[in-house]
Order: sequence, then structure tokens, then C-alpha cells
Amino acid sequence: MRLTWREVWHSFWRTPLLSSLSIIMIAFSLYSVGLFGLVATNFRHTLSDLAERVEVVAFMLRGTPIETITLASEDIEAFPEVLSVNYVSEDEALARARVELVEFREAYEDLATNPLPASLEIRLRPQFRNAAQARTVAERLRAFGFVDDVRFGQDWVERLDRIRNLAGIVGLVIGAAFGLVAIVIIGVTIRMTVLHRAREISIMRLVGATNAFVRRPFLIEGTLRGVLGGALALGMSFASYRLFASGMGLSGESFVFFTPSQAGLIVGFGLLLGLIGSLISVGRHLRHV
Amino acid sequence: MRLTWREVWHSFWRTPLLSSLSIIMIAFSLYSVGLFGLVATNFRHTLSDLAERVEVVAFMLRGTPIETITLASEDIEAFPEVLSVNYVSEDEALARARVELVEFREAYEDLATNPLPASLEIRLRPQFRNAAQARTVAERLRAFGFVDDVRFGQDWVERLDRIRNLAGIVGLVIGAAFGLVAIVIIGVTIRMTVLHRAREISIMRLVGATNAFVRRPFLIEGTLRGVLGGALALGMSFASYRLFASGMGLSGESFVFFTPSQAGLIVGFGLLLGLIGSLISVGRHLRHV
Amino acid sequence: MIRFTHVSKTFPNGTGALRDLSFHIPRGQFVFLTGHSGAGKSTILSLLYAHDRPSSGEVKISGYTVGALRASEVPKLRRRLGVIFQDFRLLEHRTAEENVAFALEVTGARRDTISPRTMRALTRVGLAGKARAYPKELSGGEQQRVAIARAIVNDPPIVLADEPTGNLDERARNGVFQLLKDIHAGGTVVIMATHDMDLVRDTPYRIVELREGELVYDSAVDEADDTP
Amino acid sequence: MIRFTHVSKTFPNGTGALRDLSFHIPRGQFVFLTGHSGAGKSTILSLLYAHDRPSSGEVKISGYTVGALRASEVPKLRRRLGVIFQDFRLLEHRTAEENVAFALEVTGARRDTISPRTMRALTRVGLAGKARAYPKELSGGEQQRVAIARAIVNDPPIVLADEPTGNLDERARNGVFQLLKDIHAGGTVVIMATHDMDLVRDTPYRIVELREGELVYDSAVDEADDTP
Ligand SMILES: Nc1ncnc2c1ncn2[C@@H]1O[C@H](COP(=O)(O)OP(=O)(O)OP(=O)(O)O)[C@@H](O)[C@H]1O
Ligand SMILES: Nc1ncnc2c1ncn2[C@@H]1O[C@H](COP(=O)(O)OP(=O)(O)OP(=O)(O)O)[C@@H](O)[C@H]1O
Ligand SMILES: [Mg+2]
Ligand SMILES: [Mg+2]
Repeated sequence: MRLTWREVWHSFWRTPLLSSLSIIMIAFSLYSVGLFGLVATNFRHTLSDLAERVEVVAFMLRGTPIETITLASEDIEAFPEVLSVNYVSEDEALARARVELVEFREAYEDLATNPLPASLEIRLRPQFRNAAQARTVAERLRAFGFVDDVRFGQDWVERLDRIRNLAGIVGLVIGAAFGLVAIVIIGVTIRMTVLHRAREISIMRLVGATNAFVRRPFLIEGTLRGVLGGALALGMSFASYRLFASGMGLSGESFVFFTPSQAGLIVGFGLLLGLIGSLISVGRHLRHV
Repeated sequence: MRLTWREVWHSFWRTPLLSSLSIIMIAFSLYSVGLFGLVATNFRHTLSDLAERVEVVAFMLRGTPIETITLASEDIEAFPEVLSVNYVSEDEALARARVELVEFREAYEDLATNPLPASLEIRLRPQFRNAAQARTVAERLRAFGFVDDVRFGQDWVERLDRIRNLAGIVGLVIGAAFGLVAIVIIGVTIRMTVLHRAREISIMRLVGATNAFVRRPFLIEGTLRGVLGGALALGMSFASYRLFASGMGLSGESFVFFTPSQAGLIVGFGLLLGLIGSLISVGRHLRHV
Repeated sequence: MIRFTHVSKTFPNGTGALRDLSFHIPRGQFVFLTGHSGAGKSTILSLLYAHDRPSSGEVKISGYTVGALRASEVPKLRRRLGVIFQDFRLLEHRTAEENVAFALEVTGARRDTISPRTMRALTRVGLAGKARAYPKELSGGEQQRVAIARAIVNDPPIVLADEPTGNLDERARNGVFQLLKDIHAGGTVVIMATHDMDLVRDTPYRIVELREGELVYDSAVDEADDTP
Repeated sequence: MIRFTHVSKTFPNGTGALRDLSFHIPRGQFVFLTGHSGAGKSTILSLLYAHDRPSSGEVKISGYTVGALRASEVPKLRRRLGVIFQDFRLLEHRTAEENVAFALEVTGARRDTISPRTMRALTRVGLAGKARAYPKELSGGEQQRVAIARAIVNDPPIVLADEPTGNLDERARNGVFQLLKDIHAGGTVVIMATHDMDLVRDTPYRIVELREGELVYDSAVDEADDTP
């Protein structure tokens, strides 16, 4: 065992160029994956910002007494899907319309009577922010006698759903593509190392080394390179993240880095890639030496 | 010269594995650049869809005679920045409001008099669709006597400008990063080839080959690999494009591939990368053999 | 110990290197393998260390049948052999000492014995002073002696030597030959391919001569014929 | 033609391979370079083909001063030499024929002359039949003869031969020696490092003997001393 480690150490330092280059290559490929992961994470983050806006609005019949509304509000707040209920009176609605809908500002200014109804704005809990749940809540609201109409921006909610699905699929596809690139690069690197040492390997076997003996240092070396490459990729991702965040003036809240377990995953992924790559290429090549 | 080509041919077929692997690696790296290029192109495409919506709206004083408006429309259409002018009467404005602003449908239904003004909607030519130009046109419109107010969604236009700039910067940065990865990979590939043939090179020089003689086949080989890799990357990009387009049900109009000259650029980029990579690594290595 | 039975070897490119070769080498013999360049001497040795397999016929060595060897048995056979290759085959990235030690490490020898045994082998070939040199820092003859030290370091029961004196001057050559004789005196089978007629002339050892892959002279057989 | 003036060579690892060596080889001489293994024979040759540079002193060969050679002059010098390396140094991925042809191609020889000249050289070393074989398909002696063919194919004015007969049987060795004598008879300087005392004994040619990097015997000088 000690011999194997000496072997790994020696083979690293006897071809420092080749060894560091292959680590850099692994790092670059995992860096690609990492960069995409960061973009994906932050895209998801932004989406959940948007998703917070998913709300159901219940317009009320004119003249509904305020007590009825207060009671109903409490009932609605008790729904498991509901995060909060906000009452918007007729006057508030008009005030808002004047501010938000600039084109109609003058029109509203001329009005003698307020044409806008009062409403309850209901925000859903995060896990219920999708089209199906919003529809369920809307149906339940329609059952209240004083409710004239319910809207939940169905289009908007459904579009959000679609974007979310698409983002997931694109993320998976691109992630897988980059992962493949990384595996190919690692395999090639190790294959080249094996080729580079073909003569040495054949001599070892002529002297009586078993396949396992010859293979072991390659596997350890591949794994080590994978780990080092993964760590390097993590470092580069972090540097990019900091650079981008400070360059764009984004705060740590709206633009996040990997969690420790995600960071561990990248390094672990490097380890796995290194091991798999070396297993495949050493195994295949040894048959031909 | 003929000898050099034989040399290239031989060295390719004597290490078919190494040669094809390095081509695949070049292809993968250029494919990364290509994929990003496609996304960038289509993002820009989408943005220009959005930009088409940039329009300037001039609200008119109540009771402006239709003849005045028709004459003015013709004047405005003659502005160099203007693509088209569309007249929206008071009645049309109300009808639209009823359709588009669902929340207020009932409110408008109850109205005795129409509170909405007539307007001219002015669309700008593509090259003038930005905040500065829209403001210029707006100023000019304000000069007309019958114009009450002019809006051009300043916020929206400015935000679009910002997105466009950001997209450009992100595109450049990521593109450059991937380009760097590609150069590193190509350099490493060729460096490994040189290492792999170090003994051969040293023998050639012992027999009296000049540096130029030894270097030439490597340069040609590197360039060829670059071109082949570029072509392969182009093919893979096209396959991805077709797959994605058909999978997402996107038409060729809203989701475009590279123009022939862009495609040529990718292959040319491959050539350049191959040449530069081999120049650097052969040059550097030959000093040590 | 070693038996060739109607062995032929034809390489993939069509060269017939050995033709219908049969001979037996019992325990404890010293055999010279002679013949012109390209006669098939190295090919015979490469069959013995299972680098090549016979095209037809049977090669037996220390109980193993080379043609039928399983992959896992090849290293076992090789550990029982000490091979001196015609082109040395030293590991470029290891010093002379490490090259020799390697042959011990591979067999799983006890760590604390490796260093003294390695130095003893290097001393026997007169290279203790060059232990730390890398192959490319050694002269041709010095490389050859490292290869010899590696072959004998784990006291194998059989030593195959392919032209072990080709790069040596007279004194070193006699030293190496004496070394092989000493090893043989300890009971080891030694098969030595050589062109060196000075060594072969008047030798008490068995001589096997090849020509174009055929056995044309075997002192063991011919002497037996001579006796009435 | 060749002149060593107080040449010493110490390798980066501290080995002093040559010590204060001075001699002159005029046009048209045949010189044997002898000495024990590690005496410095290959080192002398590697100075001559500008692989190494002297640590001190001056090495002159066909008008070039090795220590002061510009990078662009090295190939020019090497094209005027035919070198037979002790370890052959054949291109693994080329056939025997291509290996020999390569030395011609490098010099920019006319294409239509390359093939016949290559075959003539291979025929001279008795290897015409193995022209299409790759080095690893050749026996040790055959590889050595390919290396010899490559060295002589472009009729160089100087041939440096490092142990060119180490892997050859008696007949092939005599053939190669005869070949070098023929080449020398055509006016070529031949410097041959060898351990082969059979060749050196009673030779009419000059003998230079080294010991530990020092010149201990030079037949040209000593004979001159002997004459009254
Ligand atoms: N791998 C191979 N493929 C094809 N032919 C080969 C191979 N190895 C050897 N040969 C041929 O087989 C014949 C015998 O080769 P071998 O190496 O056994 O000769 P040898 O007796 O050792 O010669 P030398 O004294 O020159 O080393 C030669 O003609 C050689 O060219
Ligand atoms: N590159 C090198 N670095 C360090 N030492 C070297 C190097 N090359 C040779 N030597 C040492 O220099 C001395 C002379 O070596 P050289 O190869 O000239 O000997 P030689 O006379 O050719 O011997 P042989 O007959 O064994 O080939 C030896 O002691 C050798 O170990
Ligand atoms: Mg042989
Ligand atoms: Mg030598």
C-alpha cells in the first residue's frame, strides 16, 4: 500500500506538467457544470421571487357589510393553502388605479362615482403557488355569498408553471451535456497518460506485476486528480460568483452561491468522474499492452 | 511539401485514437461556444421581438377634428424614425379597455360617458427603438397643438435598453470564458501529442531535421484538427438546434440557426485555435527536446 | 523444468521465426542459445516469459503451459523468472536502485529486506556507485548491468539472459559471465542467448544452435550420439 | 577534420565523464575508440554530433565548433554525419525502409532518388528482405543493421558508430565491419566505439583507448614515439 502511494506520488512528480494539465482540464469541465449550476440556481431563485406574486383576488358585491368581510377573512386565512388575506376597500382600489394606470389617470379624476369594487387579495403559501392550487382556492371562494367574481391571473400562473418546467428541462439537458463533456475529457486525459506510460506499464508486467498492481496507482491518481479538479472548479466558480456579484452590484440574497452540500457534491462529482474515467480507460488500455 | 503531407497523414493514422480524441475535444469546446452563441442569438432575437413593441402614444384633446388628425398623421409618418402611425378613436379605446382590463370591465360597463381620450400610436423603425430616440420623437409630438399628453413607457424602454446591454456583456464574458477553455484544451491536446512523440522528435533532430521541418507537420495537423473539430461542433450545434426546435415546437422564424457566415466563423475559429494551440505548444516543447 | 514440443511460431506479419522445435532443459542446466542474427533466439525466450504464445506445439516451463496460461497466472510465472532483455527495458523515470527494487516490490517482498537485497545485487554487477543514476545518465554497459541486477535480485529458479554481454567490455563481460556461472552453481537454470563465440568455445555447458528458426545443433544430443 | 582541445565534460549530476582530452583526427582516418564500460566513448561521440556540449575545452568537427554552434547550424552539422547509436534510436512507427529513407528526406534529397538509395543501403547491411518490417518486428541484430543503413544512406563524410556490432553474430559482425572498411576506403572518416577486442587486435587502424574519461593509449602517438 505504501508502495502504491509512493508510486502515485512519483508518477505525479515525474510528469508534473501532464498531471497538472489534466487537473486543470477536469477543473475546467467541472467549472462549466458549476457555472451552469449557479445560473440555474439563481434563475430558480428569481422564479420563486416571481412566484410570490401569485395571488387570488375575490371581488365583492357592492355594499357588503364590513363585519361579514372581516369574519370571512378569518375563515379564508385558516385555509391550509393561504398565507395571508388583504382587504382592499373601494376607495383604496380607486387610489391605486390612479397611481398604477397612468393612461387612465385623467379619466378617473373626472368620475363622480367610484366604479371600482372592493376586493380581498389572497396570497398563497409557497408550496401551493401553482395553477391547480390557485384554481382550487378560487372555487372555494366562489361559494361565499358576497363574492361577485374571483380572478387568479390564470394565464400568468400557467405561464409561470411552464417557464418553471422548461427551466428544469433545459437545466437537466445542458447539465447532462456538460457532464458528458467532463467525462470525455477526463477519460481522454487518463487515456493519454496511460498511452504516455505504455512502455512503463508493459515493463512492469514483464517483471511480474499483476494487473491490479499496475492499475491501482492509475485509479488512485485519477481519483485524486478528480478531487483536486473539483476543488479547483469550486474555487473558480466562487471567484466568478464574487466577481459577477460585485460587478453587477447584486446582494447575497438575490444572488446565491452553492450551499456547502452542493459544493461537496461538485467535489464528489469530480472524484466520481476521476474514478470512472480512470477505471474505463485503464481497464481498456491494459488489455492492449 | 509532399513529404510533410505524408507525415501528417501517417501521424494521424498511426495514432488514430489520439487524433480522433483530440478532434472530439476541440469539437466539444467549440460546441460549447456554439451552444452559447445560439442561445445568445436567439435571446437577441427575442429581445428584438420585444423591442418591436416600443411605441410612442400621443393622447389628443377632446374634440380634435378628424381632418386635423389625418393631416398630422401623414406628417408624423414622414418622420425618419417612424415606421407606422395608428389612430385609436375614443370608442376604440373604451372597447379595448373593456377587453384588456378585465378587473375594470364592469366599471366601464356602467359608465354613461366615455372617459377615455383618442390617441395616435406611433411605432418606431427598428434602429430607433431605444430610450433616447423615443424621447426625441415624443418631444416633437408635444409641439402639435391638439396633443394633450405623450407617453412612451419610458421605464419599459429604459429597462429594455439595460437588458440588452447586460445580455451583451454576459454574452461576451461567457463567450470569452468558453473560448479560453477551448484554447486550453487544444493546447493540452497538442502538448500531449508532442510529449507522446518526444522520442520521435528527438530522433528526427539527431538525424538532422531542422526545427521547421519537425514543426511543420504538427502545425498542419493542429490546424486540420481545428478545422475538423470546428466542423464537427457545427454539426453538433445544428443537431441540438433541430432537436430543441422540434422538441419545443418552435418555428424557424422565432428560433434561428447560425447564418452561413457565422457558421464559417466557427470553423475558422477552430482553424485559428488549432493553429495557435499547436504553435504555442510545439514551439515551447521543441526547446526542451 | 522447460520443455518445447514441436513448437512453431509465425508472427502476424507472416514471418516464421521458429519451426518445429523440440528440446528439454532439465533442472540445473546452463544452456547457451546461439545462432545468427534473426535465428529466433529472442523469440524462444519471449515464449518462455509468456510474452508471445506458440503458433503450434507446446511450451512448458516450471509446471505452466504457456499456450494455455490464464491471465492471472502470467505474473506468477514471471515472478519465478529473471529476464535480462536484449534492449534492457529499464523504467526511464526510476533510478538504477528503484529499477532493481521494483522487481522485489512486485513480488510483495518484505519492505525492510528490499533495500539491502537491491544494493547487494547492484554490487554484484559492479554498479553500487551508480545506484542513484537514471537510465539516461548511464552508459550502455551500465544500463545492461542494471538490467542484470534486476533479473537476479529475487533469486529466481530460472534466469533468461538475452545477449547480456553485448554492450560490455572484456572485463565486465567476464564479470557478468562469472556471475551467471555462480548463480547456476547455486542450482539455477540459466539460458543465455549470445553471439559471443569466445564464451561459447570450449565451454562445459550445453550449446543449442539455431538457424532460421530450426534447431541445427544441440551439444547435449550430439555428445550423447558420439558416445558409443 | 576533428580536433579535441583540452576537452572536459561533467554532467549536471556531477559525473565527470571526460577529463582534459586532446586529440586530432585528420581526413580519411579509421579510428577505434575503446575502453571499459563507462569510460566515456559514447560521450565523445555525443559531443561530435552536438547532442552535448563540452564543459570546457574546444571540440571542432568539419569546420564547426560544437560549443559555439548556433541552433540553426546543428542540423547542418548532423547532415554531414552518419551516426549509429548504441541504442539504435529507430522511429517506432515507421518501417525499416521509412526509417532509412527519413535520413535522406530530411536533407532534401531528390524524391526519385530516395527509394533506390534506401534499398541499396538496406541491401548493403543484408536487410533488403525486411524493408517493410517495423522495428518491433525485427530482431536486435536486425534493428542494429537498420540503424547502420540509416547512418550510411546519404554517404556522409564522417561516420560515428557506437558499438555497431554489439548485437550481431560473428558473420553479421564481419559483414558490418567490412562495410565500414569499404566506406572508409572511399575516403570517409569512421570513428567506431567498440568493446570487440577481436576487431581491435592486430588492426592496421588507429586505436584510441580511454579509462575513466582520460586518454590512456593512442596508437597514432605511441607508434610515432616507437619509431626512432
Ligand atoms: N514481433 C515480431 N513480428 C514479426 N516478426 C518478428 C517479430 N519479432 C521477431 N520477428 C522476426 O523473427 C525472426 C527471429 O527474431 P528473433 O528476435 O528471435 O531473432 P534473434 O535470434 O534474437 O536475433 P538477434 O541475435 O539479432 O537478436 C527475425 O526474422 C525477426 O525479424
Ligand atoms: N546524461 C548523463 N548524465 C549523467 N551521467 C552520464 C550521462 N551520460 C553518461 N553518463 C556517465 O558518464 C560516464 C561515461 O558514459 P559513456 O556513455 O560515455 O560511457 P561508454 O564509454 O559509452 O560506456 P559503454 O561502453 O558502457 O557504452 C558513465 O559513468 C556514465 O554513467
Ligand atoms: Mg535477439
Ligand atoms: Mg556507450
